[in-house]
Amino acid sequence: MAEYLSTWIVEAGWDGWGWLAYLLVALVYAALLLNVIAVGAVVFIWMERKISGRIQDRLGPTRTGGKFGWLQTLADGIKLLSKEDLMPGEADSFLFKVAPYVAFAAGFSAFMALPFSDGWVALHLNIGIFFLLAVLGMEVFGVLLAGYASGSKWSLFGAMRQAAQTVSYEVPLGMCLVIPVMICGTMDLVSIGNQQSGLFTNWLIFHDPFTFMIFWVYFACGIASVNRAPFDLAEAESELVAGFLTEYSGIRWSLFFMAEYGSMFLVSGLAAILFFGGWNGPFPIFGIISEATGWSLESGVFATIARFGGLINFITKGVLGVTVMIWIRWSFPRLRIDQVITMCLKYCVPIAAFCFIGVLFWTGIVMPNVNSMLSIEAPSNHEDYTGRANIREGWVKDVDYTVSQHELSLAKKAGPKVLPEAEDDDAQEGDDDKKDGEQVEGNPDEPKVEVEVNKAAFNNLNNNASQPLLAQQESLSKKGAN
Amino acid sequence: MEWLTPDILTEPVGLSHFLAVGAFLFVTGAVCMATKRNTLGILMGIELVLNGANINFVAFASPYFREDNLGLDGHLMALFVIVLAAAEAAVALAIALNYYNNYATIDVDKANELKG
Amino acid sequence: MATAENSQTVEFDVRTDEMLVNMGPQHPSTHGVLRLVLRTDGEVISETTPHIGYLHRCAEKIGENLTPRQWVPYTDRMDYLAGMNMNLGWSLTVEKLMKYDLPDKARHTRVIISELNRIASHLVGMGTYGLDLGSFSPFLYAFREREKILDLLEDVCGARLTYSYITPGGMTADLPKGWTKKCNEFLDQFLPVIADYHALLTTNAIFVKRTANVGVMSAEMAIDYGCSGPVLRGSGVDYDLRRDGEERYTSLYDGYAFEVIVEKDGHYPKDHDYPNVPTDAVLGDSWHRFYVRMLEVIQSMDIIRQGIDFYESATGDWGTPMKISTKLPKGEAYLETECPRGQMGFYIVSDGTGPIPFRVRARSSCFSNLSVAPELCKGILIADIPSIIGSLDVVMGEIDR
Amino acid sequence: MFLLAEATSNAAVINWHTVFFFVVAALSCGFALAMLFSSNIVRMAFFLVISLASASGVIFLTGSHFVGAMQLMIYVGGTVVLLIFGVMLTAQEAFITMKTKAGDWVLALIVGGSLFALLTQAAFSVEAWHSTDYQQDLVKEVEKFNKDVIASMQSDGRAELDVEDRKLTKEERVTLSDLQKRIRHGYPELTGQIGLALVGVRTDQPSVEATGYTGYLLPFEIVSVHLLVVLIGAAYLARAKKRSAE
Repeated sequence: MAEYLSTWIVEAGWDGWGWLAYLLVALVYAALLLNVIAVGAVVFIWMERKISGRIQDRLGPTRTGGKFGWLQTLADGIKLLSKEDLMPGEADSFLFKVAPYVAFAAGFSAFMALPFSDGWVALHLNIGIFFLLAVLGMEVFGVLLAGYASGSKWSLFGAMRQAAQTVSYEVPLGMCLVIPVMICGTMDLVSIGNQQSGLFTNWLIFHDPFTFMIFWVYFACGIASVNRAPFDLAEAESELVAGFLTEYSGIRWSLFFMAEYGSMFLVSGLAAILFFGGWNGPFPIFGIISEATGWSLESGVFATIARFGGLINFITKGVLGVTVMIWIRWSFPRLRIDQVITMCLKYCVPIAAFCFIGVLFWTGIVMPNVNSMLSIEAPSNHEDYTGRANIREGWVKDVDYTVSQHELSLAKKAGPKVLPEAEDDDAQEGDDDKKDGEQVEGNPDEPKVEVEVNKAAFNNLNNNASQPLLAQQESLSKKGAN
Repeated sequence: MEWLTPDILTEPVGLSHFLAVGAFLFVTGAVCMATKRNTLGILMGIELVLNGANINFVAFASPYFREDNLGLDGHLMALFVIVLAAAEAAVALAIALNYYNNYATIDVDKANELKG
Repeated sequence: MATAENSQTVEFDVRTDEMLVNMGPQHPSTHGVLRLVLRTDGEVISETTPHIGYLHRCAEKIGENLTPRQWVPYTDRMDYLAGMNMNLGWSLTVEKLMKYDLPDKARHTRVIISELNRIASHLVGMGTYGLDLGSFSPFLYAFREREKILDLLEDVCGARLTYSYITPGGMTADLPKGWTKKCNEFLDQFLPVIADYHALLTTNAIFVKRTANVGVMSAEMAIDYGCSGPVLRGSGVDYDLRRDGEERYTSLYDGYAFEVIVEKDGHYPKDHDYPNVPTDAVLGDSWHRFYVRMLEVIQSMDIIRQGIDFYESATGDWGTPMKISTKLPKGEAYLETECPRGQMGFYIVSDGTGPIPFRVRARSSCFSNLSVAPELCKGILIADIPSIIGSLDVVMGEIDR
Repeated sequence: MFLLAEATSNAAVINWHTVFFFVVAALSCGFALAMLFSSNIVRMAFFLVISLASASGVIFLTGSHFVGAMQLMIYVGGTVVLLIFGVMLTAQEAFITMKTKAGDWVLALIVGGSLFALLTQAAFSVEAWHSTDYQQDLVKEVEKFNKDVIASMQSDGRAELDVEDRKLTKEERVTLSDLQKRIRHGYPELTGQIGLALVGVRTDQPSVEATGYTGYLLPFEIVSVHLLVVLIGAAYLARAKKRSAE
């Protein structure tokens, strides 16, 4: 998109303004992601109120915005905006003001590396899961600063609890995340998701009994790390009034909540990618259609539709996870701080370690899994589908896939059928590229455009950057070949 | 239109820029260590110093800047530095804690006797 | 785990400052306006001092300026969760002074109504206890059922909280027609709901973790501090005024079959129907206090069923409420009754000169129960404070009067 | 619209790598300075966190994602603990600020400033380090590769086969995958290589096959043991002590 825009801008004669395109695209990306948190939080808060209402034998919001109170959260938000922004006299004013933004920014930046569908990720990192874990742990800063800066003893208690809890739970959480990484042989979330395509038996939770076990540990640790009941000790309202939130009001308070609901979705989304196949549905509908019709799943309109379907899959799974969290919150009492830490160190860590070794042996001695007992071979919407995820070196897999793609395009280009068409190059350029399934924009003759595109790839703005670049190179080399 | 695209933003940055950042962090850390009287402040200075050194390692390891880069060695060295910094921080904090227990302060200037 | 034993062995831990923390009077889990001054070292509490008096309304002094009949509404406002029981205690005391004997029908009405109110009160105790421990839903489940009881009580006297129904000499009115049927219907549908409460709280693993072995109070200690009611019985002391009280009070329960809810040899009466005592619960801890209340709800339901049978076959009228101007005989009377929160005593002295008593005093059960708190809240974590205070189930209106 | 005439003549394009470098570098250095001049220990820790996080951004820009994430995780995450200690040990008013003498400041700043000047001078003294041709080189490499492959395909008739039949030679495959990775990730993926090097296999130097050459296995083991020792030692130092009554 950035390439397209910048090319367009340059073609329109606005030379020197090419950077504007990148800025616009960056803004669009940021707005999209911000919306995931903001709209997500609005929806989740409404959902929480509705679900808790139903759990507690009452209706929940019913008035604002029609029968189901759709707009209740929005109304709450407006109310919060109009609240007086209070700050205690004892507070450290700078840290008090900055703390909500720190918490929010940490929760927000984690979404950068979270893929929403195959390849639909703002920042495609090959260490995505590691990055997520690191950023997720930073949310505690906001809480800690809020607690300290409030100048209230209850806030300080809440902050210290939160710090102890988060620091402890990073250990089992990290161990839980290592297991899918070990099975898939990569830390790239997109790749982990794609390796689980096919039938639902291919999902990692059904990989072996240990992954099944570790999912529950992961989910418990996830709840603890995002500070939800029964681990919501930092804001335990019956003990600490409201913990680190005691002195906050208005929009700053709601920022903390947006961060909390954002991380809830993050944790359940991560669970969906790591254990429930991510954007792959239980049945590879798009894979079957693709096999039947021959429509490409790599690029083109059908691929976009398939990815959109994947997006819906993924969001459904994430929302389900959030729903379970809400359900748990309204059913259980709260643990005590020592019990929370005990659970982490005495139960979660050993279980995670045990499962780690278990998975290692299970895959090492190639025990059967559900998938291998099935006689059907599910069609996949990915060419690198091998029937089951297994311990393997990620980059080997990656190489095979990318190379095969490139070979195809090169062979097409070098093939006798293609050559005559390429001779009347400039006029046919567009059609030619569409045949290849690559979207090439702009005039490849202009060297500056090409450099710009390269920079896009270089800056890693998005993972698709390579495709236009390749296309550019192909067009160039075509000329060279002629 | 020159003002839209100043040279400083169109030229790719080189190794020197990264080294300068590393040097800045290093010096800031060192000054921090020298001026702070607070045990924890000194510890933070050390973190900055190590961080500056790390940036140097990683910059030298990057193929963006040099053909004959450090490669894996630079990365691994940086990793070891990070790990050792974590270990060092743990021990230093334990010492600070003990010190605080004994002197009821974390002002290093007050530590003028060896007896615990 | 920083229980009492641990915190004593760790004598030279990190040198941290002790903090004085005010818990209350505006705090979500101090049940009104109790103020606890906590001296804490980190999360561990070294000293707890309850401060009371934020709800003091001079009820006793007012009683010395009103006739006993006029003072009945003031008793409602003492333990506002169990107004009927308070009315009953005061009425019986005045009747004792006046040596007035109730007709049979009034006796059974009083039993039914006060036991019904006991259930309502325990439901609040249970629900808010869940709330104290961070579980919100049981609270609303409890209030849903309590609303039904309040509907029944409203049918009887027109009020939902401050009833003033039982008065010296009888009641303000007889039970309305068809009320007993409605009451029975309520009891029938209420019984299965209790299983939900057990599932949500009593047997919930987290709940047990939070309450078992927390705030353990030995039988001796409970007796020494003058605890009463479920708090006393939760420590294993077999004492219930409905059985062991003064004759004027126990005679209300003549002919009723009920067992005192107290643990004997590791078992509660009829506990085979209900969840077993978890292994880590110790007699006298928060869990037992809570469990006694839960069993008392069922016991009260039994008593109500019996009472309805008695009521329907009883003859006579529903008593003659004392007139406002009735002159009190010279003398004094003190009577304790078993209220939901313990033994509530009323004391009345009359110099025989008119309808207004010379002295009125009330012995509050919650006051004694709360007096244990500083002892129990030593060396525990902050999170245990709601657990202990909640299990004592104090009502500040009664303590401050 | 009057800009149009000029615009066509100007072919310079903003280099985003440079822009982001300056942003994160400014953040990192600025907050490091803020930390230096702040006297409240908790604020110092906060500034340090932001400085370290931005420094991890600098590391990301050198292409070493793994080290960058590691920095975020361990350095920044570890600073939480520093922060907690800061709060814990400075709960008393008297310790929140500790003033440094003006003389100390002057001395430290002079020495520090000259050290910085020296280091920067050294860094910028090498002409070849000023800027990089990495992008242009990459583009040229890709061009050359495509040209070569298509030429050789046409010469030995490989293109006449079915396009589904993949026929790159082994050398070409290796070169291609390397190029593609550099385009996609801006840098060869090193995470796996780092992991392998830590367990003793150097995939980047397959030629070294000397006996006893195990990559970084030994340092890795030493660091592990070191961490264990530190764990025990720190727990020992900070443990609750039972002393006789003083």
